Amino acid sequence: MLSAKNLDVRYGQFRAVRGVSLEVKQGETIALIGANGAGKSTLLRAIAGALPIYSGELSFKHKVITHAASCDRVKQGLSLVPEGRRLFTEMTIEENLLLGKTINRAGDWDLDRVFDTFPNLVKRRHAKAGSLSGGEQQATAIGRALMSNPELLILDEVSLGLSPLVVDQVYASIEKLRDAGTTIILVEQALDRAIAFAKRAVCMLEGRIVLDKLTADTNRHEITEAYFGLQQSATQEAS
Amino acid sequence: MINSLVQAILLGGYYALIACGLAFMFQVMRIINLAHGSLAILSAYIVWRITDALAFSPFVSMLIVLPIMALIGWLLQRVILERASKGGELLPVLTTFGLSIVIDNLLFQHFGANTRSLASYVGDLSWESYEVFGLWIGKLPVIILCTAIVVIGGLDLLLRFTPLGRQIRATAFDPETAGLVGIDARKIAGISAAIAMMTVGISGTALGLRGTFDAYAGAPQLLFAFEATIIGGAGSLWGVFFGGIILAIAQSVGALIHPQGFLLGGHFIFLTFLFARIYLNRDFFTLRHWLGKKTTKVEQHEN
Amino acid sequence: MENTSYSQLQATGIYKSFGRVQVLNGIDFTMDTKDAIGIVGPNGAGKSTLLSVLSGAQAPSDGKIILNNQDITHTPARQRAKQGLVRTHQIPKPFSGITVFENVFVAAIHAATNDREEAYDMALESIKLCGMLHLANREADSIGLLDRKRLELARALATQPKLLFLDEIGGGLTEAEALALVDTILSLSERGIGIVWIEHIVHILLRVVKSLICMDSGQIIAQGNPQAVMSDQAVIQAYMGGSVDVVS
Amino acid sequence: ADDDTINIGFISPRTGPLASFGKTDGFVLEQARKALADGMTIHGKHYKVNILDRDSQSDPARAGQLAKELINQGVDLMLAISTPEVINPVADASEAAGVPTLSTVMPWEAWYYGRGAKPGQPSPFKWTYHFGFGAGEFYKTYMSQWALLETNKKVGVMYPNDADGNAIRGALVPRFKEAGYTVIDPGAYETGTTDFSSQIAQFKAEKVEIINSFPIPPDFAAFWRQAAQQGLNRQVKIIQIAKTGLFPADIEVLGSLGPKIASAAYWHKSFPYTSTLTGQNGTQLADLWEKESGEQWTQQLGATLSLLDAATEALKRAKSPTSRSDIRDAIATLNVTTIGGKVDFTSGPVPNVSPGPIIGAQWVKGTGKHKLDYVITENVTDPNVPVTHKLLPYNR
Amino acid sequence: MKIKRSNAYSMATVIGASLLFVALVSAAFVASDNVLERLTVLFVYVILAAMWNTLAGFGGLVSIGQQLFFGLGAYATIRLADFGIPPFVAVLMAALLVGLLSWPISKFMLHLKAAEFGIGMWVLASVGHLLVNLDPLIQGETGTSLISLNVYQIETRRVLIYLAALISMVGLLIGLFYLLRSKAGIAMQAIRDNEEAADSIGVDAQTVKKWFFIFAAFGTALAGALWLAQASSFQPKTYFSVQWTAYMIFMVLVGGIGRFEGAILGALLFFAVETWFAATGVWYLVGLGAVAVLCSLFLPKGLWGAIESRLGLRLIPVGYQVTDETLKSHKP
Ligand SMILES: Nc1ncnc2c1ncn2[C@@H]1O[C@H](COP(=O)(O)OP(=O)(O)OP(=O)(O)O)[C@@H](O)[C@H]1O
Ligand SMILES: Nc1ncnc2c1ncn2[C@@H]1O[C@H](COP(=O)(O)OP(=O)(O)OP(=O)(O)O)[C@@H](O)[C@H]1O
Ligand SMILES: [Mg+2]
Ligand SMILES: [Mg+2]
Repeated sequence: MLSAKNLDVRYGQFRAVRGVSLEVKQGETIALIGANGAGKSTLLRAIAGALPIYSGELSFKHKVITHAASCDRVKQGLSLVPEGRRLFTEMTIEENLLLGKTINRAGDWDLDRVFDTFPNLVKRRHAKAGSLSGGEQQATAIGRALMSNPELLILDEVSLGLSPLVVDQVYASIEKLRDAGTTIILVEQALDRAIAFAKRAVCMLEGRIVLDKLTADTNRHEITEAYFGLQQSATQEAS
Repeated sequence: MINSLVQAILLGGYYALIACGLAFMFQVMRIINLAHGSLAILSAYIVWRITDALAFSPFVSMLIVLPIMALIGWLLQRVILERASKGGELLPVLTTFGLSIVIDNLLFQHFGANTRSLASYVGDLSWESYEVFGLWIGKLPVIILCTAIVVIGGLDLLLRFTPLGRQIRATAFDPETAGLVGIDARKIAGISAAIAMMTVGISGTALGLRGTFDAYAGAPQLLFAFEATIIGGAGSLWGVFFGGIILAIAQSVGALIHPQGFLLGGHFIFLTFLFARIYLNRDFFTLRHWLGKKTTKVEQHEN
Repeated sequence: MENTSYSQLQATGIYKSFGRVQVLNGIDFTMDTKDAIGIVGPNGAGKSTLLSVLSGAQAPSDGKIILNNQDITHTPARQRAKQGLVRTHQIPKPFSGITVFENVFVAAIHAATNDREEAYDMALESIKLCGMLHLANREADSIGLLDRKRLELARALATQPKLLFLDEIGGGLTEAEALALVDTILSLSERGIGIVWIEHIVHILLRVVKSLICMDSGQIIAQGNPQAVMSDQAVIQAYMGGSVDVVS
Repeated sequence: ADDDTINIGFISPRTGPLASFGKTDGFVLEQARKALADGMTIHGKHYKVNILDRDSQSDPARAGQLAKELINQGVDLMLAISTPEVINPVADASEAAGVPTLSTVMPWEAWYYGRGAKPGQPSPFKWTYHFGFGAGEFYKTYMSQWALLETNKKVGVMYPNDADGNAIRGALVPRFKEAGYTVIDPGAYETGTTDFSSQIAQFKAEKVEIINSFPIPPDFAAFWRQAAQQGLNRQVKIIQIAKTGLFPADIEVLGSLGPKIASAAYWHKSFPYTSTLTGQNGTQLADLWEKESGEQWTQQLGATLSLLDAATEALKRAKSPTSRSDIRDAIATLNVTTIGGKVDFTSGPVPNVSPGPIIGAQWVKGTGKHKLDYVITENVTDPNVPVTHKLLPYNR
Repeated sequence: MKIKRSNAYSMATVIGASLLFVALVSAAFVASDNVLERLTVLFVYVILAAMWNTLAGFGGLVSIGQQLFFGLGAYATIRLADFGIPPFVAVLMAALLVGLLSWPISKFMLHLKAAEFGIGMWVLASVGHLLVNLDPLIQGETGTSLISLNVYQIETRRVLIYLAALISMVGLLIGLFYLLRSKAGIAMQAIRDNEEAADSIGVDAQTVKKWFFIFAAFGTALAGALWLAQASSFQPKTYFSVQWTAYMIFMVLVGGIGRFEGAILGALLFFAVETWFAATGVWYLVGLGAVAVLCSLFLPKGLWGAIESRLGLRLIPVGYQVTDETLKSHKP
């Protein structure tokens, strides 16, 4: 469904993603893991079209989208919940959600269903998104992405800043999506959760993919190992 | 006295009209367009040129000019503002400032020094008036006031209740994220600029009908437009309408107090509103609290 | 409300509303300035707002804040910072046009010391502690989200705080990174710096704090011993749900 | 400068907001250069004459800078024309540097008192000289013009808070009163005012039949259109304006409100003089301009040429036309007739000033190829100028 | 040494600048009249650019109303001279007075954010202009002239004004340099980037901004007073014209906003462009506007920014650089 070949993404001179190749099949769920600064967000943003791809090729549903605009990618069913939420803070929750419906793809996500999934948003639905708590914002961001009924949903740092209860709710709802056959890529730092949720784990280190396995075939230890080198020095540095 | 008030309200309608394009860009697109006045003059010149060359009524010419202004707006967005707004809030200010210098002088180069007006093309309309209860109410100012209401009301409805309006606001706020939710940000930004410039086209025509203009007449228009916008507050476009009227009334009051007080009156009300908003807003919350909780007044800190 | 002799932060009857929205609903809260306290609670409970009020970024609508027997309710944030009361921001607010070092240095030279050399040392020290030395000369707007969070911490540390308010600085860290962070915070705590830490990753939080507060709807619904709080029925209902993420 | 070249600096507003003044200068300078192509012979010696013309861009700061530059390039004589925004900074720079300077086209009171001279004290200026109209001439002209129609002698005045307005207010209002007019003066307004309803209300209440104003064109358009909306135009017999109305375009933009506005001209093509420099008379000059540019003649044509006339005459009379002080001495005693009339520094109301004519005129619907014609209705400040038309009441 | 605040270039710059200063001082006695007068203008431009850059570049305070201080500086000079104070003393006193006046102004204006500040300043400049117009000495737009300067011989006068401008410029630049390198300098940049965060770490934002504002007001007023001294004529419209701010913006944008060297480079460029092209009239102005637009679009850090990042050249560093040794020594 999504195929990346040799992707390179740069900030000026700095290569944040280096020659990454990744195949995602229809219906897969992938957990993207990696240390802080490994390039996960950069890769995902490049896939969603928020960052230009420096070299390499990206295709989605057999169409090359390397240089397509991000809105066209949404149109084809690719949707990103960006890191840091990026809500339209001066607009209400409801308006934020409705904006997710700009590309009116067929599907059963609508306002009611989002509010069912995130009941904590209901009483704030007419509040400006900027005045929400961090968790409320995260929920709104996910809801907004769902409104476009994506075929491939990419979630960067899904549970960041969410209370355990809401994390459960979020996972419950993306599990439903997963079970309904939506393809999902997510970045999740809570390894147990990631492994439990995703069928496949992809681990990045310094802009490269260093591990790509089915979660069934791997374990916590191997994954931590995969970015161990960096980890060790970080631990030392910090102590 | 009453007459002065009526005249001020009519003048306020004009200020509101000239301000609404600026306010639209300021509030919605988050661009401070210092070329606003110059663009209004540009549109007035185009209307004048068409009217003069083809012997149309200026109102007809305006209809021709609206698409031209829309195109100018679209180009402005694509060529200049798109890049400039990536560089933060300040850059568009500086860029449009430069642009206004370019426009003014190109207009001068092309149209020369003569003062122009559209009034001579509408017969006596520019100075005809209705007599109501002993008050003389100019026809043209009434038309301009009504136009302001229609334009502002229309824009307000568009922004608040249509998907396009939502997309415009979202794009202005964060074009990158707008793209991620499926909005064609470049297109929408282009459309916003085009809409803004169409209102500038309308206000340029109004300017040409009610007064005279020359290539360098943009700056005072810009200042009036700004004052109306800021007095009206950042809440909604309707604020701008009342901002225009308040500005005009303040000017009239200023002129009553001292003959040189016309402009000063406007400036003072502008500054008063600016500061009242800073200081009262804080008090506002505490006041509400004060009434509700019956505790002592709590001072709010600057932050 | 008599004052105690040892150093203490005391907040009584704190209310805060934004227009119609009542966010803090009568918070009473006392801590020793050497304590390490955790705050949990559902999203929107008012945790960050409480922190803003305590650190002076926002004024309470009502209530009183007393630090070491001194009423600081109306003291602006910058003065509280100089008195050693500093916060980090949940959504990082770096000074994006200057370098990481300068970000931290400006904190040291304004809140901690007037001596330039000393401020250099303090800044470098805190940058090192947060593991950001390699980024020291980078402009702050070119670093990623998590590094920005670290920068928040480094900047707060450079003020040489006595009492440090942390707002979700552990989110998004890998486990190893989170453990390193725990070590850092513990070492601060050992140095006698008071810690108030808001965090949703409870098991990390519990490695550091001696006492826990759970907030909901602008009120404290449970406080005291962490284990006790976490097994409180109200807390489980409002916050944990059936989550697996319990005390490990 | 070398000894047999005379360098003349000439500064005027060719671009910018004041450009309607400078519009014709290129043409007039061309006439002058043609006439000077062979140079001048003065006291038997032949000199080349070089006019260095500069555009102040309507920016006073720039005018001052240009003057300094020209001075440093060694001009022997400086000329400045049109509006205080050009003349005053140039005159100040010349005064400081000791360069003889001749200027015209602004009320001389604003030139003299606006540069720091105090009434009753000796003139602080040693190098700078100005000729042309002033408040005294306006007074005479208005009295003569307004007597042409029967009115209730109630005058509403609208003078802005600028150089012209202030110079005129101080000098005219008391004298109008002495002459038996009731003056309704709402006070100075700031240029850029867009609503004049309080002034209009006052004029209506007082039933004024004469209005006198010194506005810039946008202010006048705003004022007079609003006045018409309020019905003031129906009661006014004479609307006498200066500054706006110098040039036909200012009046054309008023549409149907334009014709019959009364004005006063510092030059008119039917002035009965010829240029000492080019030998052209007024009609020849105006016709040539209309032929070459396709645009209607303006009074600025004669004003500019008269400045050049006076300048060259002064050079001819100077002991040595390349000595700044000799030229200054020649100007101080100059008494000649230019295409614009008499220039006489020997008998001015204050030193350094030679008052000039301002002729009563009126804009009327064009009979020839122009939308509007500019006709002479009165000639008290220079009886040599022929009166051709009767003053028509505005409201009929 | 842990922190570097200067480099090889900056040493060279100091020496170069000192030599240049000596050369410029001696020029007062040898250079031609025209050169002296033009240089005086250049010095005023440098002051204007540097002062605007102080506010906008380092403080994020984009003012479109700096002509307020420029005009008030000139006006105060006229007023003081009318009281009989010798003109050169009046120039300095005027600038000080305006600096003083800017203090209460700052109390209000600095509460405004971004655009509101910019436009607010513009309106305030307009108010200042209108109020000055009410002074009978000024006679509205008629204006008046600083004739008390006429007591000096033209040569003496030229040299005196030249030296006054030179010393003012050098003094202000040195002052600015130390201000920027002080703890207030780095704080100002922090405030520019996020005022709330700056407040939370103990920076007294209002005070820091206030000093920057007053400094810029003083410098701009001095420029206005100097301009008056060299031009003599005071017409309010000229001095309170937004065009002065337009020039400042142009110089700073082209030179490099937020860079000490940028403002100076911008002033030099503007001066050169004006000298060579101003005679082309309208096209000169069109060109100025267009260059400003292009620079802001394609060289957002200005020419100096481009030079700096291309060549790594920093002549007048005001920042802090952690040295490589420090970085290494702290690595395990
Ligand atoms: N805007 C930017 N400009 C320059 N460099 C950047 C920018 N954003 C991120 N980087 C750098 O790119 C690298 C990868 O960052 P990225 O945000 O993709 O990492 P990540 O894996 O998502 O980490 P995190 O867990 O912190 O979100 C990091 O070294 C970061 O410093
Ligand atoms: N400036 C504001 N204006 C209006 N409402 C606000 C404002 N700031 C916060 N709120 C509201 O106050 C409530 C508490 O917000 P706060 O940020 O304190 O929550 P929190 O407990 O920190 O949540 P989270 O864990 O999600 O960060 C939220 O419902 C939020 O919407
Ligand atoms: Mg990331
Ligand atoms: Mg929070």
